[in-house]
Amino acid sequence: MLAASEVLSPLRDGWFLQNAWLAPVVPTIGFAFIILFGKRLPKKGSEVGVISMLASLVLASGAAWQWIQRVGDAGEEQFVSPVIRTWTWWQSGGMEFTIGQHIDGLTVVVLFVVAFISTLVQVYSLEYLRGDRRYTHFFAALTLFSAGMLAMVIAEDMILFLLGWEIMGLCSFMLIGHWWEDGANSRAALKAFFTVRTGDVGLLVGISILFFAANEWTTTNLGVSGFSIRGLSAWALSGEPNSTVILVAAIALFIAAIGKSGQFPLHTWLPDAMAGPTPVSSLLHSSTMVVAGVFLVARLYPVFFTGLDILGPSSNVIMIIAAITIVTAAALAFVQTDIKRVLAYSTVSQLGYMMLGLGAGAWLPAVFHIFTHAFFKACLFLSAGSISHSASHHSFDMKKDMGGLRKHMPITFAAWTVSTLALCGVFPFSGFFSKDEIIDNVGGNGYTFFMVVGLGGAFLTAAYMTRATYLTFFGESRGAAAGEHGGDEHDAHAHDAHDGDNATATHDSHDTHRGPHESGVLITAPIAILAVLAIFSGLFNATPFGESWEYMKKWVEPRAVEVISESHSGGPGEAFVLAVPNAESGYSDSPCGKETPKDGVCYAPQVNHAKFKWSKALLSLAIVFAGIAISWMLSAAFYGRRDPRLVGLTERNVIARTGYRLLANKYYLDRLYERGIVSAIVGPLARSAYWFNQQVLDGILHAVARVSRAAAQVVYRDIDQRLVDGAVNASADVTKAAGTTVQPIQSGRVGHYGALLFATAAVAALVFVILNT
Amino acid sequence: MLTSQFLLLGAILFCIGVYGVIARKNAVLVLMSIELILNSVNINLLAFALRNGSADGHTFALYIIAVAAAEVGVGLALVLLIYRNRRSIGLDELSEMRG
Amino acid sequence: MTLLASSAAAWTAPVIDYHAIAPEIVLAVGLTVVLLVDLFTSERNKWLLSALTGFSLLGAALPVLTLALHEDSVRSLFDGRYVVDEFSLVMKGLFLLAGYVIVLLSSSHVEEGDYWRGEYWFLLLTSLLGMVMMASSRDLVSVFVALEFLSIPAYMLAAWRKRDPKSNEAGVKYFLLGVFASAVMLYGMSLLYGVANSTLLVDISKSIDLNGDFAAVQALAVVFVVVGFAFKVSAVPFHTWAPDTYEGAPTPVTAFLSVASKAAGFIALVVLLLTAFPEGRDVWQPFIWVLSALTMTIGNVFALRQSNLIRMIAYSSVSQGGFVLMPLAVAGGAAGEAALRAVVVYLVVYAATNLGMFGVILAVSRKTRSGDIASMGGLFSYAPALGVLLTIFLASLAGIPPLGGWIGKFAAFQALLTEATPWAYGLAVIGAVNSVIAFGYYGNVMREVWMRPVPHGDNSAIVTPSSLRIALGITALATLVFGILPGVVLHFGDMADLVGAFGG
Amino acid sequence: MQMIRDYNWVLSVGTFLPMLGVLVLLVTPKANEAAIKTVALLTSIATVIVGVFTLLNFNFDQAGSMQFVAQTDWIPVIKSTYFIGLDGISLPLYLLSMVVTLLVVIYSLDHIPSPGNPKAFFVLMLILQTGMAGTFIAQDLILFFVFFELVLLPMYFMIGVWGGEQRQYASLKFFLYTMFGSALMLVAFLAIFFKTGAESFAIPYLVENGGGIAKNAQVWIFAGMFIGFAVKVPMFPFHTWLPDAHTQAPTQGSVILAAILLKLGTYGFVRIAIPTLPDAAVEWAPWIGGLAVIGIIYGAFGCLAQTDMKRLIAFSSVAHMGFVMLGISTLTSFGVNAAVFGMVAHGLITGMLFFIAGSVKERYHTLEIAKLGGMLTQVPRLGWILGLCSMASLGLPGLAGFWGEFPAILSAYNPADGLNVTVYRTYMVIAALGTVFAAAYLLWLYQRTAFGTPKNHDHHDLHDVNTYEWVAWLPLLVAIVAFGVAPNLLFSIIDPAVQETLRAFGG
Repeated sequence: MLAASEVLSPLRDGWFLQNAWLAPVVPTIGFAFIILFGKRLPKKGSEVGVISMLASLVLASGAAWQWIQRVGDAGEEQFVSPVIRTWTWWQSGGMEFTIGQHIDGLTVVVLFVVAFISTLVQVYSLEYLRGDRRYTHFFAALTLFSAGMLAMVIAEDMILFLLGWEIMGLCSFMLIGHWWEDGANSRAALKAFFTVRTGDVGLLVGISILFFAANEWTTTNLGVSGFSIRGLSAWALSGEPNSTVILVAAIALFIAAIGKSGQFPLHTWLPDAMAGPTPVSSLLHSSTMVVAGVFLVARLYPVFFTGLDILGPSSNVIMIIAAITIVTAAALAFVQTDIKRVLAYSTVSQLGYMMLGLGAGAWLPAVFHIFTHAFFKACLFLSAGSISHSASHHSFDMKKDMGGLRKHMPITFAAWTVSTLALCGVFPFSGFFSKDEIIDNVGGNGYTFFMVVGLGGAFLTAAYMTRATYLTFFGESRGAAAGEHGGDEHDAHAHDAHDGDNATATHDSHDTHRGPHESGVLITAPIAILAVLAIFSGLFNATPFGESWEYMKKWVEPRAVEVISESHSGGPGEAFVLAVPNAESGYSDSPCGKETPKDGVCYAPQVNHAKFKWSKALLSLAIVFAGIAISWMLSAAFYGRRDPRLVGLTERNVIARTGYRLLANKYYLDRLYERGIVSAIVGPLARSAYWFNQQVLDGILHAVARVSRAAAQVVYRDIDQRLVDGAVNASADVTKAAGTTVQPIQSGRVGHYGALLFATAAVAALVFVILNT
Repeated sequence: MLTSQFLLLGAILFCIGVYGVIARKNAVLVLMSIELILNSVNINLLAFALRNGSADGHTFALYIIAVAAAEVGVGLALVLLIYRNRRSIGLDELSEMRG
Repeated sequence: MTLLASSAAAWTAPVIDYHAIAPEIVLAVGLTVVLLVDLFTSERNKWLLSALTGFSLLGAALPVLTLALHEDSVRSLFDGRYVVDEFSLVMKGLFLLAGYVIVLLSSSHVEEGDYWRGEYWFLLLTSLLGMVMMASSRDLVSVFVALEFLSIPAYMLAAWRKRDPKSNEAGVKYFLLGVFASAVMLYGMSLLYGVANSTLLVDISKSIDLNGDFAAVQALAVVFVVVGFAFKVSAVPFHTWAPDTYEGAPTPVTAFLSVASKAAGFIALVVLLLTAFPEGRDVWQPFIWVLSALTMTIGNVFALRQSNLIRMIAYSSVSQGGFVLMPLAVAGGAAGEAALRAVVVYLVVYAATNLGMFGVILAVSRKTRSGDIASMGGLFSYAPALGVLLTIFLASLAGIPPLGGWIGKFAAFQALLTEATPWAYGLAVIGAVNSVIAFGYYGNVMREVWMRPVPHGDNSAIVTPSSLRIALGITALATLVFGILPGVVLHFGDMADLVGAFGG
Repeated sequence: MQMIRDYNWVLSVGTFLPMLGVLVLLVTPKANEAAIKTVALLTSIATVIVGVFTLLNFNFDQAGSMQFVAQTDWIPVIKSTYFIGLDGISLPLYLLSMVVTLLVVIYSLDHIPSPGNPKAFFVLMLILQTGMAGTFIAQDLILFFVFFELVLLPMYFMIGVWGGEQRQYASLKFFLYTMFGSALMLVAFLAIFFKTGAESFAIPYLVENGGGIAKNAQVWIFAGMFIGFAVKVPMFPFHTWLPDAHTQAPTQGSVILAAILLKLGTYGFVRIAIPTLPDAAVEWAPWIGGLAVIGIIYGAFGCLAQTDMKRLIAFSSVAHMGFVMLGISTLTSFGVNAAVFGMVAHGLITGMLFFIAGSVKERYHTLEIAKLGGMLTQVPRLGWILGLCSMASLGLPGLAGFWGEFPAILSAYNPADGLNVTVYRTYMVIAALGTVFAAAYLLWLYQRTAFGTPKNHDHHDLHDVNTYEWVAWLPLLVAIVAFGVAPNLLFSIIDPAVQETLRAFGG
């Protein structure tokens, strides 16, 4: 029971909250500016990019700060209403649809992360891509990407969300294909865009379904359209929606999330996307863009909550997909020799963790994992870039061109190590607080099987990261890292990275001749910053240290209280006003998500939080350490000492061989997965699932492309040209032929003419005489 | 009155004429057949005129006779013309233009 | 005997309204003058003849105008056997103007070829006089006389190039079939007279009702009469003479036949159907329906195969005839007036367009001396004006707005659909499809004009005599005006109400 | 429907001004090309100025009602009047036709296709302009028909004279196809005229009384109109003239064809067929929708199978007009709004793509995709513009294409009352899949033409976008972005008019 006085506390909203919508607008302008004048600027437009990103960073931080204050004003159980501003965007059928901002905890977190990492990556790129032929275009695209992502994050309605979403896809296309002279890159770009786009069908359909299902309810009860995110959230929890409709919508949306966040089975594009420049990989394909799918689920959480019956007794599709993703991706990471591909697969499996959390009702830990993961994964990628930039002649092959680099590049090494530990989830690095929290809550919500999967994933993660670390930094230097002049690959890549003007030519030659060394400050600085965050960002929600440390929970998690809404209509520039929450609705026993709200609406479902226990934490830590240890020994033995007992083991020992093959070849892995799990659980479906795997993982795009191209050929050549068009031309020929057939009429002989004349007359006469008598 | 017999005669003449027009290959014969038809018409007209007791039939017949004369004039002229040009009045040679 | 005596006793000289027949008188005088002048002028001055012909035509047009402007518009002579009403006046106007244009078209042609000029002009005038009379005839006899009056000179004109076997052939075919057809028609007329006991169309309409003992005879009579005129308007399958004659005859004569004499045939047909057998429509409506469908289709199908330009035009004019027949397939009942209007409108527009096209062909053939469609190749490139004009006329014939032709087709469709019967819609669809097929050959000529190279690549310009230019100017102007302000031509159709038709 | 009669001379002037230019051109000597180009340019500029004037005086608060209405006798005998007016649906298309013509004229200033003869070329173009503009303002069926047909001949000659190798076949095919449609359309017009009591051809009148016709008759009459308009759109079974016409036509021809002419058909559906025959529309809608989605997938497949850039773009038109027709077939104001927006967007984007194709042809002397490549290295600006347009064409949010595509798909989720919801939801999913195919063929085109290394090695007439092209293209590019970012620029105008039009279906 609460006294009204506590509840009534008014909420502050400062300038930054009111104008957070500027965060995407600034980079957009920056983008236009770069495109138009970039080439003429002294720094080829890069400065514009960095400045605009700094500006958005300031806006984002300001917004975050003021949000924290806003939350501070609110009472314990008061729903902290998001800061909403809307403007009319388009109208149709008499309805007006708005564009605007929707600022709440989730928004500010992701807003900050995106702005922050974008800034760092752009700084990093200043050095990394110096002298690249399309330097300007690169920064333009990078800036546009940030604009798109920020727009998606602050979106108040699904249309704007979709807009940001698609723009990110476009930029990912442009950036992966940045060095498009190489066919492989442009193919990878195409594949990425196309795969994601396939998922987007789900987004289109989902939005459509939700709009028409919810629009009436939202307009009557909240005065907002069926695109509005808060409208949809409230509707989803209102007990109104027809369970089938919302289920279909949720699944449709989740398909989009699968495509964007590289979940199984649409994850194949992500590793290929590593063809792009490293900054791109670190920004788009690890820390921010690929999180969009997760963000979508977190954003419209109530829809998924109701639609998929999260926290229900049975496991839902999100968890299943996520679990599969975690395991398969982690396993695939073992057999990569390209350091970036290792990280790519690790990203996929980490995204799997986030999805798992969301699916299991662990909303906050998942969002928190977005936060921490962004830092350490970006850091890892940038380190990888730094290595290739300064140590391995732009090669990313751990086996051929790396090894023993810890001596040459201490900063990079340090950063890499802490990030790795964070990723593995070692206490007290950030990853521990988020990832362990997820696993903990999954268990806490009663999904024991998935908790086990999570722990297994943790083990694998630790193992493959250790392997990668060993290969890169320990053992003796190999190939380029040993100062040898890399062969064709180097040239090829030099051709890519450093093309054209002389400045780069000299720059290039000078660092090749110097052998492995630490990178310049523009590269190391961002890495260092990220590394620091990789260590400490975990403390933002350090559950182990007690309630008082759970800032994220306080600031970000929307409070699942029932709210009586008076006027939700946020006209131009007018903030979004909420009335007193009814005193009855306690926090702990909120009806939201469980039952229909009696006299109000809910914007967030009530979720549980597992009680933190050191016992559980220690267990997972133990697993992690086990992974590290085993992997270390194996790697050391296998790659380091070339231990005869291990080297060539795969040739001698059947088990090892099969084991190795299983991993070395993803199809085997799938077969293992199929035989081991699927046939055990869903026997009848096994064959179809196997077929599915074969088809899908065999490069879904290529298959689809091949099929549709073939179909297209048939449709075009046979149906269109032969059938449809043929019919048209045929009609003409028929007409001509008719002429030939009746030609005899015109024999040119008077006798015939006369005969014809009279015959017709006679026949006609006869007919009509008969008819008329 | 014997109207019906006259009409019958007319009809027969008409049929003969038509047959002539269709069957004959000789321009002059065709002309004559046409004359037959015209005369069958005249017979009809006169028969009707007498039966109905009105003068219109007679008048009409006179007109037809006059016009027929003119037609024959023109027709024979044309026949002469083709005879000059091609030494024959067979109609079947007259099929340069066809199709 | 007594009968004749009594009628002789009753005979009184009829009062003749000279104003009413002034056009005919002017023409008659004109043609005598031409004949005399021809006798007494030397070769050098023969050009006078064309001038005279032209003037007598315009002169005849004057009284038509005065009559039209005069308030009591209906004048009936010889107790209803010869009627001057708006319909006849419009048609007379059409004939006289068309005749004038033809004079313009042919003058240079006739001057240059070694023709018997005097006779040419004389026969032309005679034939036109026959047509003018046809417009007013309301009696079997006068219809018959007018018909022969316009046909016989036409036969001779067709055979005009005496030395040219083609021309002879044309003449003979036209003549024999023409005479045969009119003979058949006469037989029908005789039966009509027998049934109705009168040659006056209005009287006939009273007794033709397709029932009673003589229903069969009536049907037979109606069919035969219709056949006679179907021949004149070259409706399939009575069209067979048209292509051969058109191809063989001198081009100006072809123009004359395809426009004027066809129009005459149509008005005679309309007059007979609407004033003589309104009650016989159960016979002639289906008959016309079939004829119309056949005419459009067969005409098009044949036209598509032609390589000779004139022959193609012959067939095109055949299929055009089908469109004119279209409204008549429903005329008779309520649709009668609309049908009449449609026919008049179509004839007016068609006359303008077709004459114009012949004008261009005459002009071009002065250079190419060939009748092949291919001879039009690249016309646009060396004679853009002629090319554009030809395009305009062809497009108008194809019925593409905003050129005259479309309003003709439109009126036809409209009249047809006033009777919303399945038959009407069926014919309408057939007509629609045919209007598309028609573009097949019109477009083919356009393609020659615009997109094909000049044959033998001689780009020498074409000298167009002034008379021809004037003719082209008039026709082109008419085509455009009719198309853009269809009100003008539709007005003619509207005022052309036919005395004796529609029970009036 | 309410009529506003202020400035009732504006539309006539704007429509017939080009004919004045034609007259001037006719008397200009053929040899004096400079003068000819000047006249054409001035005429089209003047036309656009009138258009702007129209825009400025357009009463946006009453976009739903006819404005600048002028009505005078034309053919009293058949009760057809010269009746013109402009509402929110017509306005964008009317202006689009003017602007596109101007841009095409500008482009032609240094791109007269062989065999030259600018005089005839510009004359035809200006006649086209009159026809197109007139069609969008005509409020009388007969007037509409006249303008609708007026477009045929000029386009026929434009393709046939200035076109590619197959031009004569293509032009004749185009003509016969369209004429076939319009002939039956005319019959349908007459039928509705008589069925509504032979009172008037005025569209508002027919909208009032068309509903009274017996349903069976309506369905038949609609069939006539359907063929007439569907050929022009073109919809799936009637589309085969389009690829040939587009591929063979000169650049200017393709642009005008894509930007305006195709819209005549869809406009006819929105303005005439559906409002005048509501019951028949409900009967026909599912079939139209079905053909539309077939068209979407089918056009996409057609594109994937192409080896020729221009032909690919042509086929993409089939797919895009499929989206438009899908929107129309829902009979909801939501869908029709999308459709009208889609018309404008497709006009801008595809028009632009054809411009690019023309310029590529001019530089590379081929449009074989296999022979192109590395445009971004050789002619980077052209390459980027192609990129932008491809993105717009595949319906990227923030660019104009999206607003024609997404709402159309959206609207298919719940069509007007009386339409089978399940069927339409199936359509929706298929159409959504169509967007993926669109992405596939456009990106695939882009990857193979713009990316990679150059395949041709004679660089002598490779030059990047020149001034004329910039001037001609910028407005289109700007419009593509502007309408993409601020769709309400169009929607706010279209929406009231569409609702007015669809009153028979309860909005």
